[in-house]
Amino acid sequence: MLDNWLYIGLFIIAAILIPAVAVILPRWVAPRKPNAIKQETYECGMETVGDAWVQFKVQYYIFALVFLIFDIETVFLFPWAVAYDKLPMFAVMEGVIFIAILLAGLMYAWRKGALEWA
Amino acid sequence: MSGLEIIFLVVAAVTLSAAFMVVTTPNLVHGALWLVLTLFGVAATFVLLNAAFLAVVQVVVYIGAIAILMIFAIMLTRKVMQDSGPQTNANWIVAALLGLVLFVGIAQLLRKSSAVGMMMPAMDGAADPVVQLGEVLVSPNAYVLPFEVASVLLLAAMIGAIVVAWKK
Amino acid sequence: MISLSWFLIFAAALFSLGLYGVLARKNAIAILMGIELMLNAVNINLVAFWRYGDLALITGQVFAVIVFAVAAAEVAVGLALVISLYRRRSSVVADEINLMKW
Amino acid sequence: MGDPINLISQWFNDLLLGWGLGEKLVAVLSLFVGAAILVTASLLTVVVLIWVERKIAGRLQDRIGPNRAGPFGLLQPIADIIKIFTKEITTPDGADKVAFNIAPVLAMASVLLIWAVIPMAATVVGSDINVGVLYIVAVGSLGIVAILMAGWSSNNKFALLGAFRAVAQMVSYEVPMVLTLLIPVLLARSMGINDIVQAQSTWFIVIAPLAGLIFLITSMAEVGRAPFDLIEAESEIVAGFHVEYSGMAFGMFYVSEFLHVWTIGALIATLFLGGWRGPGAETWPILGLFYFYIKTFVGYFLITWIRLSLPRVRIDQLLSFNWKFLTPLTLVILVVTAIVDKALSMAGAARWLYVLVMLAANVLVGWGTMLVLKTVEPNRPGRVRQEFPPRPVAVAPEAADN
Repeated sequence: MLDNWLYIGLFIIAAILIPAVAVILPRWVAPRKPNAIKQETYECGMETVGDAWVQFKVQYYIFALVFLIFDIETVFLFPWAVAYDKLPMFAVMEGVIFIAILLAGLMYAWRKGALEWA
Repeated sequence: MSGLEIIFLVVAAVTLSAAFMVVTTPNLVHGALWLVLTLFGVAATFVLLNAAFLAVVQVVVYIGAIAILMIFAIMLTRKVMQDSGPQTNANWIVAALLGLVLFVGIAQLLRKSSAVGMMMPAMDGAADPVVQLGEVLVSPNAYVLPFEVASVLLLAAMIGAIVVAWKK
Repeated sequence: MISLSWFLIFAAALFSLGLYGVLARKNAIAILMGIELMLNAVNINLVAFWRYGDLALITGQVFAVIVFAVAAAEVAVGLALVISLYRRRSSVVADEINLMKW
Repeated sequence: MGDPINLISQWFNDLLLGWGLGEKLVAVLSLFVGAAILVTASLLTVVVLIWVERKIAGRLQDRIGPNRAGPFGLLQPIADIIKIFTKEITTPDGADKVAFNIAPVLAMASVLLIWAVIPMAATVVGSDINVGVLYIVAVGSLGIVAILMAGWSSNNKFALLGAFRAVAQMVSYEVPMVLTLLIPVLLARSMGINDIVQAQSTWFIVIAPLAGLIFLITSMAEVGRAPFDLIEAESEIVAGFHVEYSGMAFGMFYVSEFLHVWTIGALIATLFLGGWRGPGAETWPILGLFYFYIKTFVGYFLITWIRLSLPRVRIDQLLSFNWKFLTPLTLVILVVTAIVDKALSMAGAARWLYVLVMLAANVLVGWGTMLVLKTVEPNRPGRVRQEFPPRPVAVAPEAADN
């Protein structure tokens, strides 16, 4: 078991190392002539007004929130699906009730208008 | 020292230093990014404990959802590129002392306990923990009630959070 | 082989750091981050006790899964409160949140 | 014979052992070399893919595509690589330098890491962990962190806005994606990717066609390709989260997007099209590799085709489609699949009957969805279709004088 994870650990190292080399290599190959105008924030030639912080809609937070709840509930269902062969019909229904609660949450968010963008 | 021990020490060192950065860095977005690294380190610890399922769930839920939510909240509540003033309140020294005392106390307690030298039992014969988990989570004489209550709790949390954060 | 105490010490250190974060930080979101660290430390303990105990008993992992759910719920509501507060009072400093003090 | 990959790795092992290295060290080294080769091969695949994609795009848009450098323009990607390597990487003022430079590497790594668990032939299974499907989701969430890092550290409003859009989109579509991934897991009774391939004596696309379709749609949204390319809508927010990147740092985002599409092709192939399975693949593993690539290309071609055919959707359409259509539909299919599967296996149905009933259930759900969709009023208040009176395109000069 741990051997497989060792492979993944080594894969993480390789997957970070090789792109890192690709990004670092141009330091020697490519020209480096920074100047004030080149380093400016790019806005299609416009002068930047204010800083990068803009007021975001709270909507972004609401979507991330609904996602968080759904994500964690879905993750709980994975062991249920894996152990499916050993489960009696009752246990299957437990899972279905779980999904129904999830659906109820979605319906609430929908009715509340939290899923509208505008 | 075996390879496993070295890996554990590296993981623990990275995780703890990242956690230290989380609680000390003045820039909150940096704090959140260090938090991501800490959570990843904890996931690696779960792998070392042969709890593969919890390790991936840790990454999916904590990094993929909770950390993202935190970064969103940080950006919704402050001017992100500009906060580098002092981020600690007046009694941070007391807090640091308390944390230190707690750690030393736990370490002392551990020194006396019999659990210190316990070794991992072999995993070979044991059933797949994921299957076990799937069975007990929906089994009426095990944890079906906590399982369903957790789902209701999450539903309540979602409704509550939408009511609090949402204004029309 | 790694003995149980390594994991317990590791978890204790993480917990202490989280505690420091909760007590010392000004920003409410930073306090929530400290709480996350503490919950993670607890989870390491739970899983370590499962691994070093009886493997046939999955209780440690079940507890950890429930802790995940509680952490998610806590973060969701906590951050919603922070955002709502920020909207009303333009501040996320925990000391200034004194609406319910008397 | 028939299994050159394991032969080579065996030879490599023996070579290292011959040098007098320790057994454990050799095992670790050869695993690392295997990983490095797989990573490099995946990166090199992109070189070919860019050419393929441009050729497909050319044909579908009634053009020829790249045709100057080399025969059929085959050398075009090589030229592009040389060009991008010799371009300057700029870091804008006010950027958070560390996060800014880590983000492209992390974005690339998050895509590459998926390849660690994909079985490519009967004997080349990658890392056979028992939580493979969730691992894929987990790795995908690292990509989200990379995008947030890139957007935030650029110190550019458009980058930050693009990152926020991208994350909101990816995070929303992850819900139905994870839910659909439950269906192959349920059918195979395992989260291990290799177990899922083994379980597909009948391809899952036959047993669960709707799940396959939803997976295709949601993963396209995850990559952010047209019609879901709002995250880099060039006419609105310049280029999204990677506006400030140049040279190879931008190249990493670009390559990771191409590789992600290819990876999704591979995931569709393994989860729904039977992976390396095919006639003779068990005895001749190299044939399995061939089948795997063919199937991957099918998925890749589908995504490219859709990309080139459909216009971009609006953000409210995008999110409504996800939350009000895909998510409920996926939940319904999940429940139907679970119950039908349990009922059939309790009744001890034969395999052909099982497949047939599952297919019928999917078709019924799909048909029901269509019926429900027809009842939804298209002109709800708030999005009333405006009527414009027909206007003459050009007005005759004498009429215009009045």
